[in-house]
Amino acid sequence: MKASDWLAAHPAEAVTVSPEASLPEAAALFLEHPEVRDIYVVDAEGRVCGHLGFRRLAGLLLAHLRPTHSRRQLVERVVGGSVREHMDDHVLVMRPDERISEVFHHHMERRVEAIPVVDGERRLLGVIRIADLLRKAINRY
Amino acid sequence: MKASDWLAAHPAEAVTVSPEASLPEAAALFLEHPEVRDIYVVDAEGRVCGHLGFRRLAGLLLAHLRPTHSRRQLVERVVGGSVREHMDDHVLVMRPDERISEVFHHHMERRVEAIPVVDGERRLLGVIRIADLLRKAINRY
Amino acid sequence: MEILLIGILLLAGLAFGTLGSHYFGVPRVVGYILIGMLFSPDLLGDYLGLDAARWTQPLVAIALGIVAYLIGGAATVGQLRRLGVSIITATVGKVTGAFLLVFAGFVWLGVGVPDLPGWGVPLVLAALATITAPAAIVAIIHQYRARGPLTTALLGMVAMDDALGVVIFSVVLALLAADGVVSALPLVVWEIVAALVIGGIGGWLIERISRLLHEHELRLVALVGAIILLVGLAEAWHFSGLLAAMTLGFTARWFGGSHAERLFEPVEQLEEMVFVLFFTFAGLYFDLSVAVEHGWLILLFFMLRAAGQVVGSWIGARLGGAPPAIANNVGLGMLPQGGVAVGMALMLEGQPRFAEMATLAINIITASTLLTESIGALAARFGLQRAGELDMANGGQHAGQQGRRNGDEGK
Amino acid sequence: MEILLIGILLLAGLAFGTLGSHYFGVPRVVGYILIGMLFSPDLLGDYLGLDAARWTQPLVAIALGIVAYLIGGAATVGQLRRLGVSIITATVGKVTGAFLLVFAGFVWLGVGVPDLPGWGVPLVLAALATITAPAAIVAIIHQYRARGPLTTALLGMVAMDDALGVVIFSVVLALLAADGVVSALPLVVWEIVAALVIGGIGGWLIERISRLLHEHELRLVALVGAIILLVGLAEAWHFSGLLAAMTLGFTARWFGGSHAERLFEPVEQLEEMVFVLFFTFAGLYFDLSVAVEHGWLILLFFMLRAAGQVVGSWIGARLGGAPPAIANNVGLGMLPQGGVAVGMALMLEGQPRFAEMATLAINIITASTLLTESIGALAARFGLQRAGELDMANGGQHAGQQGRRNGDEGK
Repeated sequence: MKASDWLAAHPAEAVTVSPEASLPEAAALFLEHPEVRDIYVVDAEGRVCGHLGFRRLAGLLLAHLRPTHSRRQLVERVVGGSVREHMDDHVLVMRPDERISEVFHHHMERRVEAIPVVDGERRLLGVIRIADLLRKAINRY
Repeated sequence: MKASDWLAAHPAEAVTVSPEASLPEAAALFLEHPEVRDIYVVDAEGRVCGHLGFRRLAGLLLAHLRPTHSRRQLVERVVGGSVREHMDDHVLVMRPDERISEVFHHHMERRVEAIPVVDGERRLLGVIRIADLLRKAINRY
Repeated sequence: MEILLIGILLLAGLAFGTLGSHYFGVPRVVGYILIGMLFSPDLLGDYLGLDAARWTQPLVAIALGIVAYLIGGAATVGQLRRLGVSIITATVGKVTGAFLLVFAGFVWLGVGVPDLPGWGVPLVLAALATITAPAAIVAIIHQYRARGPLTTALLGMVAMDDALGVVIFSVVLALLAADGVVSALPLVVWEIVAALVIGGIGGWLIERISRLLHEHELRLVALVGAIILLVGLAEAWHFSGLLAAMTLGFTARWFGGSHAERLFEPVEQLEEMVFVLFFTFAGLYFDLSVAVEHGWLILLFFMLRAAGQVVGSWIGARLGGAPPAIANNVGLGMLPQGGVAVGMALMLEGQPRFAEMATLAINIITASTLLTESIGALAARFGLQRAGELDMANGGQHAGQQGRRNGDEGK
Repeated sequence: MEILLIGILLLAGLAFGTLGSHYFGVPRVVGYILIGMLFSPDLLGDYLGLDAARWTQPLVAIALGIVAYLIGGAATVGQLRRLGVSIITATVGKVTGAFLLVFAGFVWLGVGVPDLPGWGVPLVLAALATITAPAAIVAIIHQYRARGPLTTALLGMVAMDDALGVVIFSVVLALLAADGVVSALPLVVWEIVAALVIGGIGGWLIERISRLLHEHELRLVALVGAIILLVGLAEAWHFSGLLAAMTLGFTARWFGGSHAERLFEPVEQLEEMVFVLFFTFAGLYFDLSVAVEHGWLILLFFMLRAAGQVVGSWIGARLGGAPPAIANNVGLGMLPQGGVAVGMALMLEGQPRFAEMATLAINIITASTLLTESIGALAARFGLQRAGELDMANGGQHAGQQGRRNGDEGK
């Protein structure tokens, strides 16, 4: 099934944030949308330029609860920073004409729960959520 | 802060399932509670005997979307089975008198999003959710 | 110099393997082997002054232990029971068929080496013939969205047959070590029984220990440490390290209850590194003159193994009550040979008495891997198509899609 | 036999380390070292016929490369800039102070070995003195829920000072290799510059490559392969592998943009295994007679290093504008010494000319690690308490809590 067909049948909107937002601002977005685990960073032109996951963000903001840190985590804990510095700028995206089954597994590898679908300009058309795929899968049983 | 104090201030109920339930039944529970990523398996006496995470379940039910499998995953894909066979029977739990900061990091390690609090009989008193910890943390900023 | 060689093999092998799978759709394994061949003494190796010999042996022993552990942990007893009778009988039939036909064929031809009894080489090759590599088959099934009872049978069988292969190979090695002398039989029994007992105790211990270790990093140390210790003990006390490591995995999984991620995930992440090492090392040992001289042996091995497993799995599947559509096609789907067999052949290299046989075995298995990983994928596709389990309309666009998508990523 | 020894060291070290930290609250490192000592030739080693020598060297070189890669990737340029002036100056002051005082003290005493110029041993010990291990300090901060500017400064400093230590140690080794001969200066420059250039190019390449590899397992092969390749090249072309690996990490992180998980997480999971190997190996080399004979040197090293870093960090912090509450206490918090210094000392063992110095250095550093990991934790607590950043009411129940909770788990 193509991404565009899936989106037509299972519309789902992405939660987005600006790269200049602070980490607590991003956290507030997650708390507003309790079912969401992935938010997308979009620049001023509306293009997707990054991804921020819930666990990554929780790890940063709750670092003081962890008794061991890698050096990388030590620096992150001390320095803080905006969403831009902690987002993953290597976002896996889908085009509307790609087949879900060809792309999906890369997302499972990356431990994300939603796949953003973008047009030729990297503007968000919607997201394909694992939860919806799961809903379809259990209807087979 | 002690677990019991936290639960009094931030009550949150756990979603539970029976060990004999099928995987699609467990998936249906996740779809009913879209904000939840951890469900607890409780036996007939109401004692916690296992944990089933959303990603683990999605990995099992969507195995056909994955182009590579370890041998373990191959067998799981072929054999299926009930919740009992796929749950983690080594659940980290908290007692009401334990301090959150002493236990929390083990849960981050295990990639779960909620910590179950149980009494002396391993009956669920509630869960401590990372989202609530995060809510408290961002109020500091 | 060994460090440099290993670094080159890992990186160049990975690059060649992923590029090959990306642009030509061949399994990564093929690229790994070709890179190894490129750095073999006949080609670049001598010129660059690289020498692998000193490091290879302990690395291979440990790496094979890691893979055996994962094979042992593939299934619980409960899962085996529910796998279905016909999958079990078909697997046993497939393994037996390949073993018997390869053994008979090579005994009949009288293939041997000076240091060993006449049945030595055929027995080792027969044991190596029992192994099938899952990766190429799973990839075909994914690519064509195959679904149905044959697909299920194939998935179950490739997960299980390595375990049988490890047992057979371990017994064969024990027999060879005893040289067929009846008085040495207690040694053979010791080699097997000690492996089962020590591996079993180790599995129980490591499962207990892993419950106390919450951090992924610490569990990795414990699991890899246990495998290395077992392999070291096997060397010191002369029991089968391969079988012991598999027993470690099996009992750890057994005592570990249902959920195995804790015990196996940290080690699974090392598997690809192990395979890159195996295949590039095997390529290093590849000797063009041996391969050309024994070209007909390679072909014969390939034919006997294929015929044996097709017939054997047909008989096994029919005995287990599988319908003809499955029994006729299941053997075809399991040609690809790979990492475990190559690792086993490399292990032979370690013992001086087996050195000559090892060169022969490594060359036959390496060439046969190259052959079966390409032809095997076609055969699996043919079998699945004949059984009507392929979704042809949607399949087969893999390589192109992949290429384009990667271009889209990043900034 | 080497396989067996490594297996024993990994498992026994892990067991002893985690039990020690569980029941006595000492860092795991202490248990690792003690197990190594137990299997040293003086004690069980000879009796069991174990021999580590052949394997140690390449393993240590690769392991140190892995750690250096992680040190290099600890921060981006942007993060360094925002770390705050006083943290940078305090770190530089601390490193300089420890280096100068240890160097001056040992030169004044005239500590040396036959094969090297008089400034050789003091220079190496001074370089080793610059390293601080984060683990024990982070644990104290977590245990007592420390919070405040001193806590922040300590966390930033322990993350950064290893990088300076690696640079200093690499330069010192290059100087020693040139033996202080002025005509050999081009070689010294080559050893450093080549490491920076090759490591830098490697970092760019590996960042590009890792973007194409989606699977954790494949990225692990690429990253470890790159580190091994670099260490191998360093050996072949005589540049500093340690510095090159650190540059690899730094440039990979730099070109990798903000998000570094992809490039470092797979390798971070190996770090604990590397440390278990380092410390148990160091324990193996521990020689009671050397330690007793040079007991006063060990004490002197400890005192000079402590004094140097307390004074140095005070000066640095004040120059950087930190308030007295920070400047007075920051040096006290950074006594614990550990993995990187031990690994560096082990690396000296590899070159015959340095062998005698290596034995001395390993023994001094190992003993000093045992000392500083226990006393260092107390000192850090004292400093934090004096600065009023500890939450004493809630701290210090760690060991007991942990014990009980583990008992609750499982079926």
